[in-house]
Amino acid sequence: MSGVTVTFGGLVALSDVSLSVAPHQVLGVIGPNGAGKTTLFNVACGFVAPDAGELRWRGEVLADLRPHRLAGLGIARSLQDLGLFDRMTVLDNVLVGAGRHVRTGFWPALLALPRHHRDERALTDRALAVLDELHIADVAGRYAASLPYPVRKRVALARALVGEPDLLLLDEPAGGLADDEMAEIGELIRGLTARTSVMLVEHHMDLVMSVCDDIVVLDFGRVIARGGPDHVREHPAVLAAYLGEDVA
Amino acid sequence: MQQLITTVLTGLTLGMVYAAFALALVLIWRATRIVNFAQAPMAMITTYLALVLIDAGLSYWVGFAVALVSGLLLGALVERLVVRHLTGSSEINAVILTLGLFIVIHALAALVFGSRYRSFPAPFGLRGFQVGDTTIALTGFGVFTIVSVMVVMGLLVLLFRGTDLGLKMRAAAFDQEISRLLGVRVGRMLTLGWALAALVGSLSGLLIAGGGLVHPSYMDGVVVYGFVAAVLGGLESPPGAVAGGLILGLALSLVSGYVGSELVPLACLVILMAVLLVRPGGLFSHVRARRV
Amino acid sequence: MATLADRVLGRTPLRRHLTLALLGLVVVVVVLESTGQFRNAQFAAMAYYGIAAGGLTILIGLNGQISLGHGAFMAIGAYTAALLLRGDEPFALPLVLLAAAGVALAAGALVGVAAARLHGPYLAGATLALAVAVPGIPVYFGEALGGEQGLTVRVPRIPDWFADAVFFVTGQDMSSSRYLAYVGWLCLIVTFVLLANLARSRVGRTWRAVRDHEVAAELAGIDLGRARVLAFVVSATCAGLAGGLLALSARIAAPSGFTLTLSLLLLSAIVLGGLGSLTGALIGAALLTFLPQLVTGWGQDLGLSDVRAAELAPLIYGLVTVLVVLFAPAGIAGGVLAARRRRAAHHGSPSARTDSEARP
Amino acid sequence: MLAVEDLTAGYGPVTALDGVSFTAARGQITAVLGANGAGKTTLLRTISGLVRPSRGSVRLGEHDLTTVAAERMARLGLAHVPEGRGVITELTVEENLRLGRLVRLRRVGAGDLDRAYALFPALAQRRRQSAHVLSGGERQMLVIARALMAEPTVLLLDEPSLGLAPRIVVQIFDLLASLVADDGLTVVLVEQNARSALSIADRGVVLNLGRLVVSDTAAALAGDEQLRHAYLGF
Amino acid sequence: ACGAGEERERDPAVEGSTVGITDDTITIGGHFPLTGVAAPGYSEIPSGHQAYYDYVNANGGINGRKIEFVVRDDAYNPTTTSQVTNELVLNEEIFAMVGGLGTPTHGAVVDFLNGEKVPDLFVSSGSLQWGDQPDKSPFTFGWQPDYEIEGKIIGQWVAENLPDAKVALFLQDDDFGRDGEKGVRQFIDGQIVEVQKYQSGNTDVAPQMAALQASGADLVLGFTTPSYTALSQLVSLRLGYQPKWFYSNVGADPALVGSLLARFSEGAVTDGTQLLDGVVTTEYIPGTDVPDDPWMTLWQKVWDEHGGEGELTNYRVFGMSQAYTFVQAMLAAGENPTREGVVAAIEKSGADFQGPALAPFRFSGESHLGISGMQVVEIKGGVGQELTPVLVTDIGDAPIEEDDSAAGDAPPPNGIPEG
Ligand SMILES: Nc1ncnc2c1ncn2[C@@H]1O[C@H](COP(=O)(O)OP(=O)(O)OP(=O)(O)O)[C@@H](O)[C@H]1O
Ligand SMILES: Nc1ncnc2c1ncn2[C@@H]1O[C@H](COP(=O)(O)OP(=O)(O)OP(=O)(O)O)[C@@H](O)[C@H]1O
Ligand SMILES: [Mg+2]
Ligand SMILES: [Mg+2]
Repeated sequence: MSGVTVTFGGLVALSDVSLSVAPHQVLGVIGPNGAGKTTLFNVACGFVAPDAGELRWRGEVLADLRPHRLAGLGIARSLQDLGLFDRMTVLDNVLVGAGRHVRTGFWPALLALPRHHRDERALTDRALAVLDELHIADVAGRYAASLPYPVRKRVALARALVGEPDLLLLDEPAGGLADDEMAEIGELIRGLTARTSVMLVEHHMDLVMSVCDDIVVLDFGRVIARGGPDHVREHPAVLAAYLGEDVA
Repeated sequence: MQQLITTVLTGLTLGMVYAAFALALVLIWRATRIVNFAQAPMAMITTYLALVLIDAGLSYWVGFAVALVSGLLLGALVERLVVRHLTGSSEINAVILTLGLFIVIHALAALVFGSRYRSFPAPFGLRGFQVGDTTIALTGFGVFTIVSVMVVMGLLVLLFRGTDLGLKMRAAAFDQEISRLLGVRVGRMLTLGWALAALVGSLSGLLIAGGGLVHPSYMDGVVVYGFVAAVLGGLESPPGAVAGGLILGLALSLVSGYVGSELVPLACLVILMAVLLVRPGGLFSHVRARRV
Repeated sequence: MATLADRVLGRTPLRRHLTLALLGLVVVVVVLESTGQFRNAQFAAMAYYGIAAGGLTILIGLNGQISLGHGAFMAIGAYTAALLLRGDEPFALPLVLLAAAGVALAAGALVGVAAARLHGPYLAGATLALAVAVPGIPVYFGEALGGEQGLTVRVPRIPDWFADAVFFVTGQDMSSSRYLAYVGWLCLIVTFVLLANLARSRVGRTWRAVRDHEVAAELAGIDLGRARVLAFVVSATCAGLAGGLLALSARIAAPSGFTLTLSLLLLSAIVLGGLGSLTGALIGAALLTFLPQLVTGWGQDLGLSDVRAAELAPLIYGLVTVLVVLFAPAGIAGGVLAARRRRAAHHGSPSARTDSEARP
Repeated sequence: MLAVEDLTAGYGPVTALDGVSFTAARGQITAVLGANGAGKTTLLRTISGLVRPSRGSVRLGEHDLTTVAAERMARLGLAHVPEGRGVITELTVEENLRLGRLVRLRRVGAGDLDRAYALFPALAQRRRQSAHVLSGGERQMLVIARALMAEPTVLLLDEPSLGLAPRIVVQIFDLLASLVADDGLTVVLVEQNARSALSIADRGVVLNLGRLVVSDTAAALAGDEQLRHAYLGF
Repeated sequence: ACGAGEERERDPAVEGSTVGITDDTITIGGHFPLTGVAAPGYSEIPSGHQAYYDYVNANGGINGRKIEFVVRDDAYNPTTTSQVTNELVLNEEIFAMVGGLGTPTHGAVVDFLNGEKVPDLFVSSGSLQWGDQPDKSPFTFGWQPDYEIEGKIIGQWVAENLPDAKVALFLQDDDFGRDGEKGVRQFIDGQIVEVQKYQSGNTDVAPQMAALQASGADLVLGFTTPSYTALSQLVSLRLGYQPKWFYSNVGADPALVGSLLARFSEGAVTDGTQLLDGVVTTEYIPGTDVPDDPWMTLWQKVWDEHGGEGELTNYRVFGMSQAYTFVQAMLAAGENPTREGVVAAIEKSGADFQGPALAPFRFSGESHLGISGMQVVEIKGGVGQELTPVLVTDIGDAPIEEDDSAAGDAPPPNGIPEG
């Protein structure tokens, strides 16, 4: 991602932001409210077309990115407000996320050909494995809406993970979680680096500092600092704009 | 030339009638997030009430006032007794509920008033104004229609833009729980929304009926065009409803006069689609870019 | 976790649906053979309402798009069938019905592409306009499409092999209304098997995902537009097939047969039956078919005049609609299901949603 | 003084709150703590009348609030910041704020809008825009500002720090502290982050599975290592 | 192989052509729009039928059999017509369909009724298709004058009396308007300067009227229903358009249209019929405007004795007149009527049926078309004044002739046709 600029009307939400995510690394994006973190994700997902700048993925320029093409590219994202499919079971929620691995199309589905059935089987196994990994396999048959908040968070994560993305964008994965839950999520994210890169937006500094390899700090749409956790933690601009003097 | 003038003028008057109905739909949509298909038979019933009184020898204006007041009451009643009990937020269920009401009220009216044509008086002349030796296709009642619709539109704009009451009504429509936490009497707001909308609906019923024929289905066509007018305008905005009504009335009148009346509904579809393809939220919608 | 149903009905969806279909077929044969011609004709009507309602259920229940205009697609199917059955050498019936579905499919694709961008009331408005616009077309092309009078349809000859086959199974001769009922129900069973396949498949899941959360669905790799258009096309195709059958049963395709009322009745029928389930669609179709006659009958038994008795049918239908929506918002099928579930499991998990969290 | 006595409430068959009693003294901050699903949100919702209790009572001073409808609470001086960004996204920022002050319209002028904007400058730039365009944190600010518009005497806050930058959290907590000190505001604060909540609270209440585990001074709770490990996660 | 389909042809069931007849009843049925947009007006026709049947039943019935008339609502929707006709034929087992109303609606069931060999008598519609091909639909009979001969008679009258008029047509956009136009054009093709059509259901006819006005036509021929007659009058008032008006019979019911217009005439006079003064139309049966006509006296008596709610209207007169013809046909079929027998009896003696119609029926083996003619009248003070004698003709290029064979017909004293 280089030189990305986004404006809404008169408001500059991102200005000339460049960053890159290294494989198997966790890149933290922090910054005050309204700094443009979610917008950054939106650019990366194709929800917002940048006014300037370009995106590259595995070396190739992504022109005219559309959100639904993302999964196919191996990029997954969790939403700031979960966005579960409430009237579907947990398993179905996760299966939707696994769509990338499906080969059969409309006609086999219409005729319920064995091919489609085999595909579904494989997908289901894959989804159950992920649910198992996140310790929520026991709620696979429940409706998403009926679950406690932390579990719902995990379902959202499972849905993003089941597509086996190479890049995972997490928008405030720990928001609303109690401290111990948060710690678990942190471990989980660390564990993910074995198979994917992660970009993480979060306001909980403990989590950010403990899981991120690299951190980019945004303020008013600009990058005001970047570097390792220790570097950022001490950075005066960051302290002033974001952390506040007496917290750290 | 005179044909064009006539067609345009009747189109405008007709458009105002659609606009009146559309305003009622906009009002109820803004106040309760429901598209009230039963608006038409509700207005029909109140118009019949007026007719009964006028038939009994009372003046037009007594009938007019009674229709409006009974519209207000009917709206409140329907909200209290029926719509209030709609559980779940599925938008389709609300649509079906109002359709069910549509059918019920319609059938009741046919049972009570019988299904035959009756003429409905107008308070002003039905002859076009005379300019020199040509007659302009604008009647006193037409002027009355235009003026009253503009007034209603203005009042609605004032209500929603300027007053706390309008703000409360809108808030109650969008999020009942938060509104309650902020001290908005949600139940009252919803009732008020229905009552006001039914009042405006009654007005549209009277305007459509004036100087024309009524029977239990006389508003059915207006449901379609009034709704389309409201959607054209964006459903949210009173000026949008009036603009939508005018566009529709004008276009349909021209199509009817110069192409063929059987294509009027098709023209309506084409116009609506053309507008919605460019602006999926209607003409007067504000853009909603942010999705995530 | 192999339930009893799994064991009896077969474990793959296909086997399951086929078994159910076969059961359904047996029931159909028994019912049609044991009832008179008039009931047969009613069942034929129920079949075409059922097919259209089934398609609409997929669209609204699974995909969350509202259509107030499916009568238009029925009209398209009906006119297609009528045109193909007109000549001196009418086309074979399966071909006619396929064509009816096919033309509606094309029309559905056209409308669907436009509709895919619209939401809620805007979509409702557009489809409403569609419902009133389409009947104007045959009037405009009066020469070819018969204008206001419509095209009359000749019921094709009953194929000998079919009549013979039924004769061997049941020992009864075939009347034309029974024949039409068979055709209708065969179509219904095939359609429902296909729809059930879709609903349980990845495609159905995609539709539901789009219904529940657009953004999340998009991020999961679903092309919203395509998914919507597909659902629209599928349901329009069903409506087209239903329209073809309707033309056969009613023996005419005329504009006045496809007024807005038809579209709205279809819509209310699926909500009454139970939104989102094919069983619900069938229940709704049965209501549409049988309720008016039943109620008019009551009215006349009560000694009402003809006109009043006739007004009674819409009155009762409207009341039923209002009551069901208020007191059984999940429809009749949903209500029954919920009651059964309540009785079955008291220890069940609450499915109510925490509204504070479901808010966008 | 807000007093809760034997409060029991639930959703259908689920009992989310089971016989909870505590008092939140005037001019104090009472922190309500507990794991996810402990019943904290339900407690606040029951106090403000959104959930009907099946047993128990809520009293504010000499008023019995138990059966008072939610929409009358605001007039009695109670404001509730709901969990999870309760802005009305279809309204503009300013309209949201105006909603907040409806209940005391007669008592004040227009200047208080400016106060809210001064508090959260991010909102000032967007006053005429639909709240829809706000970022997650900006929405949270808007909700808090809106609640303060009513100048309540009792403030119920459900996870106000959710999605807010640390600096803003500090700012808000400071503000709370000053309101409590200057105006005698009564605050009931639900927080996930027990540590920072206890750092500004006077008292703490810990819930677990709908039941009250302990109610004590904030300092005592923060000092109880066993309790912290078992219920507070730090 | 012996196909089941062929066997059906020989099925004895359909030979039970006394279906619907018992020793003391005759069950017949009809489909009418009792609800919906088309209900106003038309829903009154079956009540006219019913009143007359009640009257006949009270006076001994048809050869001792009482008539039971089963009415079904089709809401003017052909699909529903099809369903209720199934019900009438298969469930109610009617002997005959009588007076089924509407072209698209009845068009949906003609083949079925003929297939089931159910007499389909006296369709309430002036479309040609009920009668011009008796070999295709042997059981179907029309009743009222078809729109084409009405058009011819109107056309000839205009050609003879207003040869210089610039004529505009205002047509309902269906077979009513189309057949009428066809007839009119046989005579005054050259005089027609403008044709405008309206959709029934679309009540805004101002654009059409504006086009008529713009064409400069000074004579407007309207093939309209009464409500559209009223609407066209209202709109022309608004536009200041004052041509001479000629409405076809269907649309010119002076009592009804007058009452519809009553409120709109300004000034002191509130009698709406005033507005209709000078309007020309046609008549083929006596209506409520001539209460002293012997037929009207009979209808009034029948309605007073057996009618339901409401007053005697021309729709009800229409229904009674049809019912009269039906009773006549049953009597002509003899003591033991069968379905085939009735058809044969109408073909044989239908042309000689006496009745309220001003002109004789055209029934024969070759034609099942109904009343053969009408007279042109001008409305004065709400009453039709004869402008021509009764003119009869047939479809195609059959000449128009004067006819007084039915003149002076009076109902038999007991009000029931002679056998
Ligand atoms: N569609 C839009 N129209 C106008 N302004 C927008 C739009 N989308 C975002 N903004 C503005 O852009 C800025 C950046 O928003 P963004 O959501 O990226 O912030 P953020 O860094 O994620 O903040 P938070 O931490 O609070 O979630 C905000 O001030 C927001 O109001
Ligand atoms: N609308 C609802 N319907 C059914 N159960 C609910 C509902 N809301 C909450 N619950 C259940 O009630 C219990 C208490 O929930 P509550 O939201 O009060 O907990 P909380 O302490 O606020 O949790 P969190 O920290 O996640 O916000 C939980 O088990 C939850 O699943
Ligand atoms: Mg954000
Ligand atoms: Mg909570």
